[in-house]
Amino acid sequence: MAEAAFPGTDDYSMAELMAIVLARMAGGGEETVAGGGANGGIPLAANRLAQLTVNPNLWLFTGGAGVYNGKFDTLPLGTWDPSCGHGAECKIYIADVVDGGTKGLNPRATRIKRLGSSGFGGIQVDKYGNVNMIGIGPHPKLKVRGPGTVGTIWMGSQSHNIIVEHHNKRVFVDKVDYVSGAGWMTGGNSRHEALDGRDGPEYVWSSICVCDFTEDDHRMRLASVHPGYTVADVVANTGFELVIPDEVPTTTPPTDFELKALRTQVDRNGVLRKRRLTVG
Amino acid sequence: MAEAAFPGTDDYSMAELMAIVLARMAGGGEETVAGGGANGGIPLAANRLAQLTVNPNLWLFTGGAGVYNGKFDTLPLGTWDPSCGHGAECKIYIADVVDGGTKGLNPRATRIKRLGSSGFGGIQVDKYGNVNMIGIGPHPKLKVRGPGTVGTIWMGSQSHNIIVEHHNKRVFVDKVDYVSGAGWMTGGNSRHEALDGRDGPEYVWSSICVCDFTEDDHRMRLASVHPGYTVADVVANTGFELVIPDEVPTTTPPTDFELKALRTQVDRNGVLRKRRLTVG
Amino acid sequence: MPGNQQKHKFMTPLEYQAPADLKRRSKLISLEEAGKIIASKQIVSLAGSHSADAAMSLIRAAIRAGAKDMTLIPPITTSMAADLPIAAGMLKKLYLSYVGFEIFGMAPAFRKAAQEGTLDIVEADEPFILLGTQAAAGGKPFNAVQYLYDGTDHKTLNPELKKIVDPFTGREVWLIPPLRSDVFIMHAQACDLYGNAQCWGGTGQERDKAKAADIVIVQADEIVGSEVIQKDPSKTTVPGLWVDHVVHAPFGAHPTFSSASYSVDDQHLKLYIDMVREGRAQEYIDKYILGPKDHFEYLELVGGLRRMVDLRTAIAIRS
Amino acid sequence: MPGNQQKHKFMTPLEYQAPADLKRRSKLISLEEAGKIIASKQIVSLAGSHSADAAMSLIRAAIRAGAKDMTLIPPITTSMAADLPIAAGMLKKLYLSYVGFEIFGMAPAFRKAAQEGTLDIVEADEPFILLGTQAAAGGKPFNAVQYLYDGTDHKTLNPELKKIVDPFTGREVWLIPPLRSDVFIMHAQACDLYGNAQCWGGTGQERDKAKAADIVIVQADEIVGSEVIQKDPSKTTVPGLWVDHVVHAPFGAHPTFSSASYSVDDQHLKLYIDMVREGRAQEYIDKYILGPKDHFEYLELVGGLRRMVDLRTAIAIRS
Repeated sequence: MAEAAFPGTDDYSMAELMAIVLARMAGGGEETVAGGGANGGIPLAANRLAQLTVNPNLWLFTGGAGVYNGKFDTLPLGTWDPSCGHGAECKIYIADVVDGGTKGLNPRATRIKRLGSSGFGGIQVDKYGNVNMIGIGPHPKLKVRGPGTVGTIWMGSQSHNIIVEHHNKRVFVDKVDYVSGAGWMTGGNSRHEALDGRDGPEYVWSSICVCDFTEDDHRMRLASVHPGYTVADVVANTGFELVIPDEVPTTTPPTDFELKALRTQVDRNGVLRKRRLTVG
Repeated sequence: MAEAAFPGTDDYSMAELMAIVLARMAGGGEETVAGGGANGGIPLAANRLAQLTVNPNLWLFTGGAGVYNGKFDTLPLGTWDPSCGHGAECKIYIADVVDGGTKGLNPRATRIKRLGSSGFGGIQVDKYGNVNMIGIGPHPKLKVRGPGTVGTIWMGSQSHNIIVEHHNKRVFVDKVDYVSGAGWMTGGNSRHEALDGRDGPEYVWSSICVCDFTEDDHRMRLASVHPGYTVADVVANTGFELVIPDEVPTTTPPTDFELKALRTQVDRNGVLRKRRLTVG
Repeated sequence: MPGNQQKHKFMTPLEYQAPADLKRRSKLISLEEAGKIIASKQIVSLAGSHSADAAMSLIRAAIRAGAKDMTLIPPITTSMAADLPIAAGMLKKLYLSYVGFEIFGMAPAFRKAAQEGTLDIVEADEPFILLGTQAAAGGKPFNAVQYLYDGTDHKTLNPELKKIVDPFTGREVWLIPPLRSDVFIMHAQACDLYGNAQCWGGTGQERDKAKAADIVIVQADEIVGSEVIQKDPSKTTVPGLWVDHVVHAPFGAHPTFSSASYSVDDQHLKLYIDMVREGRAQEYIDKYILGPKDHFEYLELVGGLRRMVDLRTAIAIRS
Repeated sequence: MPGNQQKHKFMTPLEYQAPADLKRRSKLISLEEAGKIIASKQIVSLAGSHSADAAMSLIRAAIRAGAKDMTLIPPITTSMAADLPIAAGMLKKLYLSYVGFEIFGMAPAFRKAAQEGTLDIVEADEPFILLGTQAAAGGKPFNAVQYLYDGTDHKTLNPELKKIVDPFTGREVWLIPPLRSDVFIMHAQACDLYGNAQCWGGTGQERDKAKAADIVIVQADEIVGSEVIQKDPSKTTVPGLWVDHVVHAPFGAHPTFSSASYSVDDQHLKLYIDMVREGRAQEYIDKYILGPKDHFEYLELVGGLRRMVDLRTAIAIRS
């Protein structure tokens, strides 16, 4: 298991790169709601960064702490850390979260709140973006017991992205043992048919690359490779056949502006800088 | 329509008498929850009076204002008056009220919160204590349109009493045109069978008397007549055949202690003293 | 890089995406604009409790904007907020739980319309309205209750109730359908420019009603700075995220109470009730709703600053 | 009159009914008593969020009182509040939504018990726990959701889900059964003697969990006077009316966070995780749970006043 620190430079960590790349998705000023994972804080940092630099109309959702728009400048332990509450504007209750999840985004609604770069991870992700938080092996005496599925089921009601901090063949599998969060299901129209026309995930964000999904089959496709890695690295560490376009760009690396904003306004204690993600 | 002021004396009004007689039901120190009507404030005054004199463990429920244990000493306009909130200890939301109503009192529950002298009135009440807030005449183009039924349906989940401020044959009818609050239904075991063994109303409190219900048939029975009125007055103003026991006592009139407590601690502005209830 | 059109947004650094103005967008609109939005919808939902915290200025604005033939999902209990729209012909259909003026008497326009059959009334009730709203708030197919309706005539009078067999217990239970709305209009004591709204009293129906609506409009007695809101996030009744428009309407709940802020104007309520009872509803509407050119002219007409200060003070010196 | 035994209570004037002592009854009991009450029940329910606001002192008391073979209805997410009871053999069955220690790692006792098949796990999830609790809170037969489970394996792994045809639309929908509990134990930052409990953070699961329980026990960091509670009734998370017992447990959420009060004790969490991973769970329980004779001895053992003050200060000086 090799560390995914940026080869040849200590300029930024891969966790910082992931946060910055995610933040770029929330630009545009459109009113939107975006949160972050319970664990680790990369999407949380990303959305706070986006709010401060490109989208003041983003509502930062930290469900585990139960608030919107906490004004932290040092990174909380996760969305559940009560310090997310500093300067918050409103309580958000789990009942509200569940109502939002069971309702989901109605494509026909007049008022659509686009979800920013929130995401779900999992112990397995497959080629159609299905996520497994349940476990591996025959149920119920699983060989590997996952932590439970919490709200991964909300992947079925809205187009949530997938965030994977450790890119390897144990996580990226051809078919998940169990589906706890529905991606594009079995590809093609399967998801639209089962889930009332709701779209599946748009992107998969990993420690070494970004993937999207093909338009018709909805199979996972390589979109860019992070600096320091190659297409071959991605292929070698992915347990299924990724769709590889003819040209795969290198992910635009973090700029000085981005790193400065992240380190002085969002993650002053350098949590992400010290974090080591893995590949393989 | 004669005024029901106490004949021969201005010592107290019939509204004060009703509040005091109701308050007596909440003595004993048992933890209990009790509220009051949206309209008029007699049960509201009664329960605040009981809380201050005989039961400090009574939780005063003012649902329309959304609080428990407001500390008012002048009578609010009703349970909906925001001034019920002075000194309150907790918000109570309609969702909580509805959950309490749909759940009701489970006779097998280990923790039973007895309801104090809360009550529902209606535009009609019949001999089994069924209440009508819907209207009179054929539906939907009713001859007399009632205000709507709000929470009278909770009479079906708990043993709520009935409070009638104007005693006459238009209100006390043999059979209500519509049931919006279930009393003893059609008498006998009908209620226990339809509503999972839950008891019906225990008392009916009117401007001139108190009634209870017979043990087997659950027909309305005269329990006491307020000072200044006779059994004949009650019979003459009731539109069905009341069960009349051999001996009907006169309601114990308010004492100096009770009137002083009511007027100095609950109703300092004399709302109930000025109120005129009617009979006939 | 800046001139480079990227296929994927994540390839473009933040500095090239920053908007010209990083200012957060205000949701403030005029009362007149709000009235037009409401009037363009079919189903309107309201909060408040009896004669308290009703979104009266938005209702008046909707009537001025020509709102007609709408359906009202009221709060559990209300008075003028349902009666005035009925008097003004704004409503075609009402989900009824309770419409009355409590100690001030029956609701005159409601009663007349009901008895003359000019209003389509759904014989609803407290759990029907609340649980139906909750179902819609969560996009749920229905909400279920046990036994309760068995004892009443609602089961025959309200055709929207359905009975099914509970697959867990085999018993019959009642289903209440979702009650969504096109627009939820609410009164708040304070609100910031981004829609974070504080209600200082009330029965807590606001969150579910907001979630069950396509559009939410808040009328606020006061527009406050973000620093007031951030003092205590638990006091924000409805998150700004769910709010589409904010209207500044000082004393906007008049003539009803505004919790912990100003008292009910009982004189004006009585005047309204008397006029409608006497068949002078149109005269009331012409004078108080259509007459004033804006909200402040309305406030002048009903007593101006002197009366408003009296109503505020009445909260403090009640005795 | 006083000696006169009346048939009806309403005949006896108030002065003859007044209790000898008009003092309001306190609900305060000792932590040990609370532990025995919990241990005497079958189904226990918890609130909190991840490693925050867990009723740890009540859990320790229940383990000390010999709690065995219980069923846990956890909050949507939790860590040590589920893992420690599993390590101590307190649980037979778990409704699983999420049990893990976030950045500190997987839950070791949970994982071991699950993989060895010594714990009965219901494959639940966020809406299942929350909507099931809501159903029980209102005595409703079930709660319904549309389509969601169609896309996942919960529909086959969780036998408590049922499918029916929605009579309003004719579509298939999923039903979640009510999730009641015998006892709900919760952590609060402040509580008065009558059970009015303030949670200064959290995800708002407390009200529904309290309504869905037969008995509610609050552990409070601080017991406060009524005047603190009455300052702002909207800050009372659970009305005292619903609370049966109050326990005073300063730093009672240790080693988890207490919102806006003290920080998570990450060192202690790591120590726990390491010991359980190394197969030394019983040693941990002997030393930290069964060893101390009361709550204050536990606090001494984990660092005493010096450590507690550090954890409080950490909330303020986080950087």
